[in-house]
Amino acid sequence: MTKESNPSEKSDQTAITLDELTPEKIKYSVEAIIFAANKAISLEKIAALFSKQELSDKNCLHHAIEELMQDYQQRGVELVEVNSGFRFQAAQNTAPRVARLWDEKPQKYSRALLETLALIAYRQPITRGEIEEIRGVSVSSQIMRTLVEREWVRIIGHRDVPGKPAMYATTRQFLDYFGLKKLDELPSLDEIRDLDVINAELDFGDMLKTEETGKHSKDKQPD
Amino acid sequence: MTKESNPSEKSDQTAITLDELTPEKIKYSVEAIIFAANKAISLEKIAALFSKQELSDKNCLHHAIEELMQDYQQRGVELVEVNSGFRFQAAQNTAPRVARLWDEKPQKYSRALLETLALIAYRQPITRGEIEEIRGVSVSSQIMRTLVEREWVRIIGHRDVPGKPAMYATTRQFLDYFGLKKLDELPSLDEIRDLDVINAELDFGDMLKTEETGKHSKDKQPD
Amino acid sequence: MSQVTPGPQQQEMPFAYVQGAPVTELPKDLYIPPEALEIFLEAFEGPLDLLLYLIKRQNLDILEIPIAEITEQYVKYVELMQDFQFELAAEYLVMAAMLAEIKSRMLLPRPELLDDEEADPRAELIRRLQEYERFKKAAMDIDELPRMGRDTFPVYLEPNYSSPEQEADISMKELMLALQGVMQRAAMFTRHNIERETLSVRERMSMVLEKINNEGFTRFTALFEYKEGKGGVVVTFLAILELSKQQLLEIVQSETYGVIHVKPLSGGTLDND
Repeated sequence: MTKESNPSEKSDQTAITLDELTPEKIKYSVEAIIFAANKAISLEKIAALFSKQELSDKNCLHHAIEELMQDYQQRGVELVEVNSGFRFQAAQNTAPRVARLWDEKPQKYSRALLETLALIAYRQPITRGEIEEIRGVSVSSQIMRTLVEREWVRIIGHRDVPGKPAMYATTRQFLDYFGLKKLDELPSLDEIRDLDVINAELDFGDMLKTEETGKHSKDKQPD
Repeated sequence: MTKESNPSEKSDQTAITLDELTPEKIKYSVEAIIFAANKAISLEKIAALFSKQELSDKNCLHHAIEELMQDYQQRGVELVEVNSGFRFQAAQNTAPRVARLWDEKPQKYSRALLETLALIAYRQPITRGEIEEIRGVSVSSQIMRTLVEREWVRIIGHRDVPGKPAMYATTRQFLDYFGLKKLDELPSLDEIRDLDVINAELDFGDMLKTEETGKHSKDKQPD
Repeated sequence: MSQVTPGPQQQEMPFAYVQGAPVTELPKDLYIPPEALEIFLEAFEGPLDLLLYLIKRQNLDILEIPIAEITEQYVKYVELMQDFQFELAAEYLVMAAMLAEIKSRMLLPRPELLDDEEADPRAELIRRLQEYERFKKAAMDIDELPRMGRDTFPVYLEPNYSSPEQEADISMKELMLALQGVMQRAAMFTRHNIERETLSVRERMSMVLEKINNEGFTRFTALFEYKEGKGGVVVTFLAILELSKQQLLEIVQSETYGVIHVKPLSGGTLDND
């Protein structure tokens, strides 16, 4: 970063002293990275967050991880290596108690997420920007990630405009989850408008029947 | 939660010996719980994961947390308290590197949004009209929506004046997001200098003279 | 403001007309490159902000605003904005009027009997400027607080790796209520934009797009499933037309009566995530 231009010197040497990354600092950085990664992270990915000079000693990451494993040997969480890399997990003796925490009801999805999902369902293929335009607020990456992770939504291409934004569509799993055979089994907008009916008695079998009778075919052009 | 049904026994006695929860074990359990909680967790919620007998010493959780804060003082992650409880986060010196884990640039907020947020934070409960009065410009709906969407701000009621304007206040998430325990940890507002003092000191003779020398006295009347 | 007087000056185009008089040069003390003017003005959060800037630029204290001078500068900015045909927010004009009023009151002899509060016509303006300045600073303070995702990174264990992840449930009703909410906000209900028929087209659009993204050049005919019958063919055809209209695919025929191909226009990239 703060590179002094001193080209004649053995730059490796100077880089190290400039950056002043002691083995201890490397260790704590690795600690924070593994904790923050939120899932197991490979050594390569950890290494990618350092510059070449910082990791001039090839083994320093290994050392750091070894030491961390030792540091956490007797604590409430432990550092373990799994197939895809390293992660912290609740230690054996604390795991049962921690499990109680996870037993709790999962959090409800936010209104923002529901609205985003609904728009993708009814307006696919749609870009994040288009969703934001309709909703009037930005859509967090977190929401898109959750929807993709839940496999309700996927990227089916990129719009050919500057920035090549991804276009999202719903998946088969989305249909399965909501017990639909096809997308057009989703309630029509008219029905949604009359949600009082839904509120009164939620029965989608009925709803679909009413849809048949509803028959409104004025203008079909989406966009 | 997982209540043992053993009603006939003097459960107190047996529970303690069975569990054998030393202060150290409590500490490591608390450590794992906070790490696992997925967002800041309150002392009450932590306590709920222990049985009464296990926490016979009222202060043991406090002690555990104090010790943990110390344990992590010099490491890659730190234990902090925010409004809704305790959480671990990347320590200050590791945070910039952790930031590289995600390629997304953190969102920048406009001055209009920040000023609106500041007014709500310092002047809550406050209506949009009141915000506009102080800022001297209208506040876009977009901004209010973003603030509500981000869950930094919510409507806590309506002022009993014509139009029943919504009154806004900040949320718990706002405090958590900015790493604050309480609202009064916000940076203090600048003093307003007293107008009486000003008036006393004002010297109109002088003022007019400076104006004269300013040579703007051809005076096109600004309509 | 700006009357376009047929200016005979050939050598230099007047930069602006201020009260009918051509101005070939911006006043020195507020010169901004014209192209920067827009950005410059956008940088202000309204009349109070602009006033604060004018005051601060001269290293003056709010309490000692030289009203005449500031008013004049302020009005010049407002005129500049008009000359550049910015949509001039009403707030700026209101402030100009207020400044003018204060100025005129200050030029009048002061009535001696009024109490102090009313004696200084600038008092209210000063109060507002001070109040605004506090929150302007508070906003900057808030911006500097350690913020999640920028300065602070909470860390948690990977949730529940031992058993399948706990996922919240959504009911169809919730989804519909959410859609209702967003539609109402976007006022999309004013017309029936989306209907049953188009939904099946939309679904088909996704399918077609995926197919051609996977295969690059696809024979037009390969996109149709004949066993779906007439209805299915029509839906597919509408989907292709809609995709073409949205410039998501291109329909290519290299020679007359030749084979028609369809190829993706979105750069051919497909994320398989």
